[in-house]
Amino acid sequence: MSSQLDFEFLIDTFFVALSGVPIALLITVVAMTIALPLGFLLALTRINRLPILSQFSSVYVSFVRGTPVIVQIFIIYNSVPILLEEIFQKYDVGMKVYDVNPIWYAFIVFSLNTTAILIEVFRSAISTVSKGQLEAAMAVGLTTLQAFRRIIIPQTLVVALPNICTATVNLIKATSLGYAMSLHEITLRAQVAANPGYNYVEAYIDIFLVYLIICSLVEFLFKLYEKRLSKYKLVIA
Amino acid sequence: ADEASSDSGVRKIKVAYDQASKPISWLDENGNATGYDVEVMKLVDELLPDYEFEYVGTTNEDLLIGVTQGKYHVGVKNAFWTEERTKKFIYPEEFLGLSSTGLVLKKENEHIKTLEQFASENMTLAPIAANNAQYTVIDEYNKANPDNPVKLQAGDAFSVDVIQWVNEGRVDGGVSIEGPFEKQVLAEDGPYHNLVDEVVYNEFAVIKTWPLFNKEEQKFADAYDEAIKKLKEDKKLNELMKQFYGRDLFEVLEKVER
Amino acid sequence: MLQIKNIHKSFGKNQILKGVDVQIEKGDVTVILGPSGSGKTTFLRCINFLERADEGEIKVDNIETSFNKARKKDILAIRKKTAFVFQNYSLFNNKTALGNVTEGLVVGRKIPKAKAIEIGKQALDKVGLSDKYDAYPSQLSGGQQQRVGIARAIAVNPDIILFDEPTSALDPELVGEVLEVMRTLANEGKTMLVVTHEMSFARDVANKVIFMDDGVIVEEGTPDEIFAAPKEVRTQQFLKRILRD
Amino acid sequence: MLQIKNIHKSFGKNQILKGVDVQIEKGDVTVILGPSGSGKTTFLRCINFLERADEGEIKVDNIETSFNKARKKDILAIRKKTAFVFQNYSLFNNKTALGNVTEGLVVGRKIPKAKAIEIGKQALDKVGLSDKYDAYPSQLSGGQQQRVGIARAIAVNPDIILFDEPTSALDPELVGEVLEVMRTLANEGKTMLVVTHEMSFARDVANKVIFMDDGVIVEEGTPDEIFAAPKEVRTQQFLKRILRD
Amino acid sequence: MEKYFDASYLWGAFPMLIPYLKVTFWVVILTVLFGTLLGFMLAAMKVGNSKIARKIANGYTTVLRCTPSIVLLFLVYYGVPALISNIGIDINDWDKIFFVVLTFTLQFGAIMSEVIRSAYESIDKGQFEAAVSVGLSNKQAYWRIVVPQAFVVALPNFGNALLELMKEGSLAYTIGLIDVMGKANLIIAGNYNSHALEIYIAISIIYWILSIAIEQFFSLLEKLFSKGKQVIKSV
Ligand SMILES: Nc1ncnc2c1ncn2[C@@H]1O[C@H](COP(=O)(O)OP(=O)(O)OP(=O)(O)O)[C@@H](O)[C@H]1O
Ligand SMILES: Nc1ncnc2c1ncn2[C@@H]1O[C@H](COP(=O)(O)OP(=O)(O)OP(=O)(O)O)[C@@H](O)[C@H]1O
Ligand SMILES: [Mg+2]
Ligand SMILES: [Mg+2]
Repeated sequence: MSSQLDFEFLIDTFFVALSGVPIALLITVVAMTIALPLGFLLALTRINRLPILSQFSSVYVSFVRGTPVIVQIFIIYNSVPILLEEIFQKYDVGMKVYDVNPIWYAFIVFSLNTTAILIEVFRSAISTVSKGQLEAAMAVGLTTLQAFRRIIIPQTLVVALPNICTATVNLIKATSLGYAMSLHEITLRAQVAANPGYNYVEAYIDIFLVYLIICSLVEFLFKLYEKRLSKYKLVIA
Repeated sequence: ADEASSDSGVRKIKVAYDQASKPISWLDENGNATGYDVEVMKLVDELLPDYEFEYVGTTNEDLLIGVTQGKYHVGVKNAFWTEERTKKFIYPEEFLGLSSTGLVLKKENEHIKTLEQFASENMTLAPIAANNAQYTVIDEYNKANPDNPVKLQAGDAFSVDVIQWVNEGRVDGGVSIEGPFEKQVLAEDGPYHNLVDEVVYNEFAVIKTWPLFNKEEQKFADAYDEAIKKLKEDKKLNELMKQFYGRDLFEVLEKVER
Repeated sequence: MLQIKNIHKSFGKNQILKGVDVQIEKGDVTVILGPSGSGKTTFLRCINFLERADEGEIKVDNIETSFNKARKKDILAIRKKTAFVFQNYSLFNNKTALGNVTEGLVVGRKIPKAKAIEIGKQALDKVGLSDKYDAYPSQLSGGQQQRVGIARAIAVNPDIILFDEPTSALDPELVGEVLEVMRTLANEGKTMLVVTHEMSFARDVANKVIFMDDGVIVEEGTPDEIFAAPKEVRTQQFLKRILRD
Repeated sequence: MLQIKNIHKSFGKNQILKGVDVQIEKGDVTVILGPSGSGKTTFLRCINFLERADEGEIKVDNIETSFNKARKKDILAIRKKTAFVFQNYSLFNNKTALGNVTEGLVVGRKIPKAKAIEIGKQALDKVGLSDKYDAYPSQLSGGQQQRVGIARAIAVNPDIILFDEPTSALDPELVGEVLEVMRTLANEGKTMLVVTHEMSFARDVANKVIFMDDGVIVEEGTPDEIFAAPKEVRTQQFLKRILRD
Repeated sequence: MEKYFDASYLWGAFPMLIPYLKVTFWVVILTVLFGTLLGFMLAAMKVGNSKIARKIANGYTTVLRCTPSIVLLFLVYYGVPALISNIGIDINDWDKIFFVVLTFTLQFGAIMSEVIRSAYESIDKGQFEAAVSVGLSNKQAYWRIVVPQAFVVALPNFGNALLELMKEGSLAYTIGLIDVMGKANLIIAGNYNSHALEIYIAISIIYWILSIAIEQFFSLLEKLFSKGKQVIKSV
C-alpha cells in the first residue's frame, strides 16, 4: 500500500481500538457461557429427535444461522423496544425501555447466534463418540448426567474444539456489529477516531492488528486445551 | 494510476460516490448513478474534454480508502472540510455543494433552534454513523463547548431511522440534513408524510461540501475548479439544488461559516 | 437375587429374544452357552438396560419393575447393583487404565478418591496389570484392554457381575488367571452371570448352565446334567462339536 | 516367502520388539504363541507396515526392503500380497458386511464389481454369514463381526494371511468352523501366520510354532517339539498352565 | 405499531431483491468450490508429516481466521492489484466479484481446513489400517473409507461455514458489489432510510428460506452418508 501513512495517528488509534477489547470480550464471554451448555443440550435433543424440542430447535437454528446478524440486530433493536414500550404502557410499568443499555441486546443476539452455531458443532462431535462409551459408563453406575460430564463430553470436546474455536473467533469479530447498537467496541472506536481526518486506512490497520492479537491469543489457548484433552488419542498417521 | 490515459489523450477518471445517500448521491433503481453530487460532476465532465468520468458506486469507507490509495481519482460523499482531512486529500478551491444540517424534533420541541439549546435542555440525540459528516459537526460543537455538550453517540446509518426514533420518543432529537427530511416528510408522497404534523426540522447550519481528490490529482483538481466556477456563474448548480433538495441553498451562502 | 420373566426384544423385524426366563440366587454362578448370534449379548445388555427390552419383568434384590416401564431411578439402582464386562471391552478412551477402574467408584459410588485409587490398583493388580496403571486404552494390547474391563467390573464390588465373554482376547495363560479370579469371586459368594465359551470354567465353577439358541432357552440345568446328559438334540449337537477338540 | 530379520520396535521408551527373526516358506502355517503384551500384535502390524518398525529387514516373495527405509511402492506391494485379520475386527463402519469384503477386491485389486460380489458372498458363506450380507457392523454381534473380518481377509486371496487371534470372539462351535476354514486354506497351500491361543489348532495344523515373550522369540520348532518337549523354562511354564485345563 | 409498519414495503421488496440473489449465489458457489479445495490442502498440510508445512498451514489459518472479513476485503481489493502491478499487470479494473470471491476463498479455506481436520481426526485409526491391509493404497483408503466417514462428521460444520459465507457475502456491498443484502441497503437508502424494518424483514425471509433449503439438502446428505452409524442416544 502506497501513500503516506499517518504513523502518529496509527499508534494513537491502536490504543483507542484496544480500549474496545474489554467490551468485545465481555460479549464473547457472556455469549459463550450461555451458548456452550445450551448448544450441547439442544444438540442432544436433535440427535434424539425429541418431538417438540427438536422441531423448535431446528426452526430456531435455520433462522438464526440463516439470517445475517446485522439484520437480527436491526429487527430486535428496532422492534423489541416498540413492543415493550406498548406493553409497559399498558401495564403501567414504570421503566423506560430506551434506557436499557444496548449491551443487553448484544448479549441476547450473540448468545442466540452462537447457540445455533454450537448446536451443529456439537451434533457432529457427539456422533463421533461411540455408543459403547455411554453404555460402559452407565454400566459402572454413572448417571446419564455423570456419564456425559466425565466420559462423553471430554471426548466430544476433542472433536468439537477446532470448530468451537472458529465459532469463538467469529464471535469476537462479529461483536464489531455492535456498532449498530452504538456499542463502543473495537471497530466503532477506531472508526470514530478516523472520521475527523478520514484516516480510514490507518484505522483499518489498527482494527486488523487488534483483532489479530486477541483472536490469535484465543486460538492459542484453544490449541493448548485441545492438546491436553486429546492426549489419549491415536490419530491416523 | 496516472498512466491510465488512453491514446486519444482523453484521461479516464474514476469518480467514486456513496451509492446509498439519497438525494446527495445514490444508485437508482435502473442502476444509474445520480444525486446532486453526481449530477454536478456530470456537468463538470461535460466542461472538461480532456477527461472522461466513470462513476463507481460504493460505500463511505471504501470511497475514502479508495481515493486515498488512488484506486479512485476523486470521490463525492457530501464531505465537509476539516483541517486534518487536508493531509489525506486534496480539497479544491471551489466547493461542490451546500448542505443544510438541522435537528429533527417533536412538534412540541419546536422552539429548540440551536445545538446550545438542545444541549442545555439535556436532550438525547439519535446515534450518528461514525463516518458521517454530521458526526463531525456535533463533535466539533462539543469540543468548542465543553461545558455544554450534546450527548453524542456513534452508531449505524441503517439501524437508525431518525424520524421514527424521534417520533417514537426513543430519542428527543436527531441530526439530519434537509434533503431527506423534505423528501420523507414534507413531500406529499413521502413515506413519512403521515408524520408531517408530529415532527419538525430546525436548521442550525448550512455547510459547504467538497469533492475529495487523491493527493496526486492536483492538476485534475485545478481543472475541476475551472469548470465548477463556470457552472456556478451559469447558475447551473442552483437548479440542481432545487431539483434534489427542493430548495436553493445558495440563497443563504453569505451566512455559511465553513 | 435376580429374576427375569418373559423377556422379549426385537431389532426392527428381527426378534432376538423370544421370551426368556431366568432365576438366579445369591451366590449362583450361571453360565450361558450358545452359538454366535443367539442373543446372549443382547440378553445381558437388556438386564442392564443398555438395551430396552420390549416386554418382560425384572427383579434385582428388592427392586422389581418391568422392562418397558422401568423408571430412571430403578434403572440406576439396578446398574449400581450390577457390573458389566463388555465383549468388546468398551473402555473409556479418555481415561487411563486406573481412571477406567476408579471412575465408577469415585463418581458413581462417591468413594473418596484416595480410597478409590487404592481399590483400583488392587483390582488391576489382580488381573496382572500392575505396570499399566497410567496407560490409555489406545496404548494397551487387546488382552490388556480386556483385563482392564474385568478390573473395572470387579472394583465396584457389585452384587451381580455380568460377564460377556471375558476371556475371549486372552492368551490361555491369562485365561487361566482370569478364570482363577472369577473362581475366587465365586468362592467369595459373588453372584455371576457369565457368557463364555470356556467349557472348563462352566464345568468346574458354574452351578447352573443355560443353553440358548435363537432367542430362547433350549435347555438348562447343572453342569453335570448339561454336559453329561443333554436332553435336547440342539444341545447335543452343540456340545458334540465343542467337545470334539 | 516371508523373511524377517532383526526387527526392533519401541513405543516411546518401551522396547516392544527386541530383535525378532522369522523365516516362513510357502505353504507354512506358523503359529505364534505368547502371553498378553508380549508383542505378538505389534509384530504382525509391523509386517504389514501398520506400525513402522525402527530397525530390521523384510523380504516378501521378491520384494526386499528394510523397515525404516521402505518406500510407498514396496509397502503397497507387500500389503497386496498379504491380508490381515484384526484382533478387534476393525470393520469399515460405513460398509455392509458384503461391502467390507468386496472393498479390497474392487478398489485394491480392480476386480469387476459383479465378480467381486460373487467372491465376497462365497467368502461370507464360508464363515457362515449368508444371511448378513447387508448388515452394517453396528448391527452384528461380536462373533459375526470377527467372521466378517476373516471373510474380508480370505476374499482377497493373498499369498500370506496374518491372523491376529481370529477366533477370540467366537463360540466354540464357530471356532471349530473357522478353524476348519483355516485348515482348508492350509491344505490349499496358503501361507499363514497366526497368533492364536487355540492349542488344538497349533498342534493339528501348524507346521511351526513360535513362542514369544517380552519381545523376543524364546523358542521355536515343530508343534511336536514345542508341545512335547519344550526346552526353555519359560515355555514349559506357559504350556503347563495352558494344558492343565 | 400499525403507524410504523407498512406491509406494502415488505411485499414490494421481494421482486426488487430476488434478481440480486444471482450475485449472492455466484459468490457462494465459487467460494465454496475454491475455498473447499484450499481447505483440503491446508488440512492435509496440518495432519501431514512435514513440520514446515504444518507450521505454514497453522499460521495461515490463524491469520486468516483472525482477520475481520472487511479488513481482508480491503487488503485484497487494494493490496492484490498493488502487488500484481509490480509484474506489470493492471487488474484494478477487473470485476469486483473477482476480489470478493478471492477474499472469501482465502477465508473459507482457513475455516474449512479446521472443519476437515477435526472430522478427519475423529475417525478411528483402525479404519485406515484395515483399508490398507486389504490392499488399498493410502489414497484409496482415505477416499473410500476415511473420507466418507469424516464427511458425515464434517457436514454440520460445513453447513455452518456455508451459511456464514452466504451472509458474509453481503460484505461485497462494501466495495460496491451488490448482492441481495446490498440491494436491501439500496432500497432503504432509496426510501431515505425509512421503513428499513420492513425491508429487513423481507430480506430475512429470503435468507431464511435459503437456509432452510440448504439445511434440507445437508440433512439429506447426512442421511445418505451416515448409514451404518450408531450414535449416542441418551436413554
Ligand atoms: N443394533 C442391532 N440392530 C440389528 N440387529 C442387531 C443389533 N444388535 C444385534 N443384532 C442382531 O441380534 C442377534 C443377536 O446378537 P447378540 O450380540 O446378542 O449375539 P450373541 O449371542 O452375543 O453372539 P456372539 O457370541 O457372536 O457375540 C444377531 O443376529 C445380531 O445380528
Ligand atoms: N501405541 C502404543 N503406545 C504405547 N504402548 C503400546 C502401544 N501399542 C502397544 N503397546 C504396548 O506394547 C506391548 C505389546 O502389545 P501387543 O499388542 O503387541 O501385545 P500382544 O502380544 O498382541 O498381546 P495380546 O495377546 O494381549 O493381544 C503392550 O505392553 C502394550 O501395552
Ligand atoms: Mg455377543
Ligand atoms: Mg494382541
